[in-house]
Amino acid sequence: MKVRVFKADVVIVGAGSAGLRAAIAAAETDATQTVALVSKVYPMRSHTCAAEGGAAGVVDAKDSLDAHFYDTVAGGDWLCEQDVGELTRIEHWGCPWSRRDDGRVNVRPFGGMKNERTWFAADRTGMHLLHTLFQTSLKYPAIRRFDEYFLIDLVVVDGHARGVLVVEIASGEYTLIEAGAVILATGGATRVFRENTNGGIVTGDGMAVAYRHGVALRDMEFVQYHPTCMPGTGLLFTEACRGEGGLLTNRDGYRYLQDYGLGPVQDAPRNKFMELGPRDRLSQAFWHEMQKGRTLDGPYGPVVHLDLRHLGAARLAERLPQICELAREFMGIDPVTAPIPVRPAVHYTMGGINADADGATTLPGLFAIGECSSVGIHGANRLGSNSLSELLVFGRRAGEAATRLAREATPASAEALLAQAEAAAHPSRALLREDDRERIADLRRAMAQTMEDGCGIYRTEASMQATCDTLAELRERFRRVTVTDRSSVWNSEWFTAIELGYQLEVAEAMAHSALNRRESRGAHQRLDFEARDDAQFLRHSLAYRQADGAPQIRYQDVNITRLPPAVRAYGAAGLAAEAGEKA
Amino acid sequence: MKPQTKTVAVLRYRPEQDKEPFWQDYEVPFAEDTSVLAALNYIKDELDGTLSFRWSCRQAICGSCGLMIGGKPRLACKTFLRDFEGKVTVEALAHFPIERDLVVVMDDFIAKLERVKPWLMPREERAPEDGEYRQTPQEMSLYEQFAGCINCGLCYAACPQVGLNPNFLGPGAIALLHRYNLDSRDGGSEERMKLISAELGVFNCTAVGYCSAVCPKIVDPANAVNVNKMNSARDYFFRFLPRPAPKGGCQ
Amino acid sequence: MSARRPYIRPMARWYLRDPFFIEYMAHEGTAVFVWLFALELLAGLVCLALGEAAWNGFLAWLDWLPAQIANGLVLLMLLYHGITWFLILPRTIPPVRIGHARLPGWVLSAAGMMAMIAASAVLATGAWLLARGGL
Amino acid sequence: MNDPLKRSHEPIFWLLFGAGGMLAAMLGAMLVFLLAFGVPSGLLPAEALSYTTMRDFAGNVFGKGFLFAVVALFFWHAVHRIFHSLHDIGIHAGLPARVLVYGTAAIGTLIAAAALLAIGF
Ligand SMILES: Cc1cc2nc3c(=O)[nH]c(=O)nc-3n(C[C@H](O)[C@H](O)[C@H](O)COP(=O)(O)OP(=O)(O)OC[C@H]3O[C@@H](n4cnc5c(N)ncnc54)[C@H](O)[C@@H]3O)c2cc1C
Ligand code: SF4
Ligand code: F3S
Ligand code: FES
Repeated sequence: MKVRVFKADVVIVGAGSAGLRAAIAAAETDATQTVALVSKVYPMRSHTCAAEGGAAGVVDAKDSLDAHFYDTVAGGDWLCEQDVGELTRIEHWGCPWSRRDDGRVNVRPFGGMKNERTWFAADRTGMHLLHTLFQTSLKYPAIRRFDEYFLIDLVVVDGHARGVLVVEIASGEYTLIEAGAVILATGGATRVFRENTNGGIVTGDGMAVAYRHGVALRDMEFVQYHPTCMPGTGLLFTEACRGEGGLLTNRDGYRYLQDYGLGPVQDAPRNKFMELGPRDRLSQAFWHEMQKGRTLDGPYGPVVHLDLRHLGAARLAERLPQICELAREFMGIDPVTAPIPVRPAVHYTMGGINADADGATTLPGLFAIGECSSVGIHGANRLGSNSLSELLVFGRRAGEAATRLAREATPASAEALLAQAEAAAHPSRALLREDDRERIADLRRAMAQTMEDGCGIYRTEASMQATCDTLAELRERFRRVTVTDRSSVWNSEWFTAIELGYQLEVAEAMAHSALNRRESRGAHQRLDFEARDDAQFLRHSLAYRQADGAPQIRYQDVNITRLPPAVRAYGAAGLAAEAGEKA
Repeated sequence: MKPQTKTVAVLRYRPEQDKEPFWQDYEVPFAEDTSVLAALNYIKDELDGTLSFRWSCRQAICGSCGLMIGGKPRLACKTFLRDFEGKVTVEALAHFPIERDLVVVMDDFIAKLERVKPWLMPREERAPEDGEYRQTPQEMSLYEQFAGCINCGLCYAACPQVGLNPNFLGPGAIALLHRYNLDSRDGGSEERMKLISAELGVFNCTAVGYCSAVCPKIVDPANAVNVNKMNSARDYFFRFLPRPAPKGGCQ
Repeated sequence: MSARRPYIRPMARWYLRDPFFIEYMAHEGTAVFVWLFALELLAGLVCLALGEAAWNGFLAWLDWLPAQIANGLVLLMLLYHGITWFLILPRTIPPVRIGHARLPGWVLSAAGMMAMIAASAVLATGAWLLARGGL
Repeated sequence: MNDPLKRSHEPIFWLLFGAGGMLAAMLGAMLVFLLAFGVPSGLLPAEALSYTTMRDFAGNVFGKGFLFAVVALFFWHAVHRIFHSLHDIGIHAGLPARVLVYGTAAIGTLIAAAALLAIGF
């Protein structure tokens, strides 16, 4: 098997917003270097494009960095560290942020945030952000793109990440990209669940690759459900629907959120109240309504109503055009005249590759940023619009740090690198063998179902144990998986199989991390341990892969610099708690 | 009750086996909300793992899944089986070389996007500390629609001039160019003029207009192309005169 | 060596592939009739320059039945040209805005066609006045 | 196309095409009608197309200008479209075809100018 070689200084895998931001930062830090930017899809296809609502950044005078810090940390249930955004720079690169009449950038409210600080570009924020970054990246000759190249493995020599092995999807040929530093920006992993808001490419590849090389996956039990998604497809109706004043009602037309500590009912949208409470609370409230039989029945199971009718046709067309289009085309429902049936679906992986504020991991030379990483800002529950800001902030820091590191790195021997790369290629080749036993689609379906059953909105010891067992069995069956396609040109079935292998590993890390956390916190809610337990679990979980068998789960202390743990309350109770603290 | 099924005819091409493309029929169960993309995924998962196609977001925003469906350029994820009588034909995007099955070679298209210098060349340099550029909603509305392009390539599959002359820059890339030219923060119109006026530029367009008719994001690339004919003509005749303002946009 | 072997589909008879293209070819085809009409007018001008006899010959040609039929066809085609020209117009001119909103294309097309009717009426009136020795 | 970045000279022809197209759209149909059917239909009096009326019209500066614009621009509009349609149906004729097609417009323009000058003022 022939492996081509490309020499770069920094290699970045993933060309979503995180990867692109890192590439630009690296190219700006040192224009003479070569920055290889690898992506299994063309950059503008990356999943960042699906983000609708906006990105958090403090612009209003009445707002402050401290307030954002408080909201982020409180939203994350005291598992967070800090930082905030560089959205102005993106504006300077041409992003069409929505504007006020005087020409300044406009901001909107978002769930779990007290002040309006979410920058948005109509309801296509992610798409505009991604395209702006991609287009801006084109002006840097230092950036050499490898579009539609698939990450197979990291190449590690002498305990230092030295590059990556990739396959060109169009030809099936291997390339070793050598570099002094590697940045993983491969996005989330929610496709391991059945019903979810994410695109088909969100399969946790980078997480699995880092994990295989001994880097811990942190806080993997925290998986965010988004409360307002389309039944069946899982497509998302952005939080902005609620920011603009959308209401959630049950089968009796009753705004049920007031029964779950988010009241009292407000006439106008009010931050941290009712529909603008955090996602985990809203998803959990749905679950309770379902238990009480107060949801409605749809063809894909129980639903509640997202009611936008009172906003009127003009406002809907101006502020939420894409939402209206989705509802009309996919469901045949016009939000102007009818409420939209919705239910929660898996949306975001809060956890990821354990990394510090520069994106550096425990493996020298390896960085991780974006949704595939866990730099600690989301804790147990990410707030809407914080992750786009995260991509930019940490993308930039990692791009700069990786450049510095690559400059200092002493080159590894070319033979050692090539030998490593060739060895790394073997497992992927091995998938292309003749025997016909396990089908990819069967394994994938079983994995997604067991994750939903065992690690859903509410979890129990028994459900999670069953999931762990099923995953172990699936991992066994995966050894016999079959790829029927034998060609080398655009063999998408082969890549699907490799992705499935990645997904199974990530799913195991999630399930075992969840099983071991015997408390309820943020997105991790257990029926058998309903309370938060700071004494034992005010800690990050770390999942380490074991060669064979279940991952090992360890814990790491949370770095609490400014805000001590307190009750996490919203609605009127939230105001009371805040008043109490100030007193 | 037996679920309804529909025949989906797919144009297959495997470069290592087939001399040229051929049609293959698949029988697919469907409901009211089954998209063509869902049908293709069903085929891949249950009937034939060797069928290749691009997709990701399922919600008409990533621009991956452009195909000829029923003979017209469409996004597979927002085209529904319910809208077709009888057999549904699915073929790789017209005017692009077929790499394999429903996957086309995008290299040339991407190169054209790169070529139009689609980045903000600030009229006035500004540091992030100085805050944002002011831009009124009015100014933004001039280019906003062109910024909605998702690079899906449907307009290239619609435009016969692209098929006849692969050198033609094409509607999507020109829409992108126009987007920056119309941005009040940008001062790069003059630099991009060379491309518009070149032999590969706007004058290859004969105002067929199908590009705008198929665009899933209502970008109206035909307008971008044709408005730039006027800009280019103005540049052609008045290029020797001193220019009053750096902004080349016509509005 | 890569196994890639991209297949390029032929463009032959592309204009029959889609009703949209058939219409396009049809309205492009009106150019032939515009050309013929220009030729007819040119012939008339030359006759006019050659003197009264020649001009009367031209008028006789206009009265000849086959020429009348041909001119009927030219008339229809120029009408079709006019209508399609204004249908395409919104794609070719800079968007017209009222406030933030872009005027829908059909408004521009309709305005164009109104202008066409008005201009034609002015032309006919002018010709009538001219014949009356007025103007 | 050897250098695709070479400046195209299309603007000249395109402007003529556009002007002619607009004129033909606005007035073309009515012109045909008046010339061929105006008198027979009874809309115009019989003397409308008489030698003297037409001579006077063509002798007037504005009449001259109008007639010249109509004939020349209609030609330029038509040949531009015809040339591109040839390309569309797969006849990618190069310079010779261009000269041939656009040549008719050029010659037509010259003859029209000559005739109008001959008619005098
Ligand atoms: C529907 C939806 C709405 C959202 N709305 C918001 C919002 O309003 N505000 C907010 O802050 N956040 C939002 N998010 C979350 C946010 O969009 C994501 O967290 C973020 O875009 C992730 O960006 P990323 O750069 O980390 O990864 P992605 O954009 O997912 O990019 C991943 C990149 O990695 C590449 N890659 C992956 N695997 C491989 C491999 N094996 N080989 C090569 N390349 C590979 C991909 O090709 C891609 O380029 C939303 C998410 C979704 C799904
Ligand atoms: S202009 Fe429209 S059709 Fe063309 S690439 Fe952009 S979104 Fe697609
Ligand atoms: S279809 Fe092609 S010819 Fe012009 S108007 Fe659109 S680019
Ligand atoms: S799958 Fe993204 S546009 Fe269709």
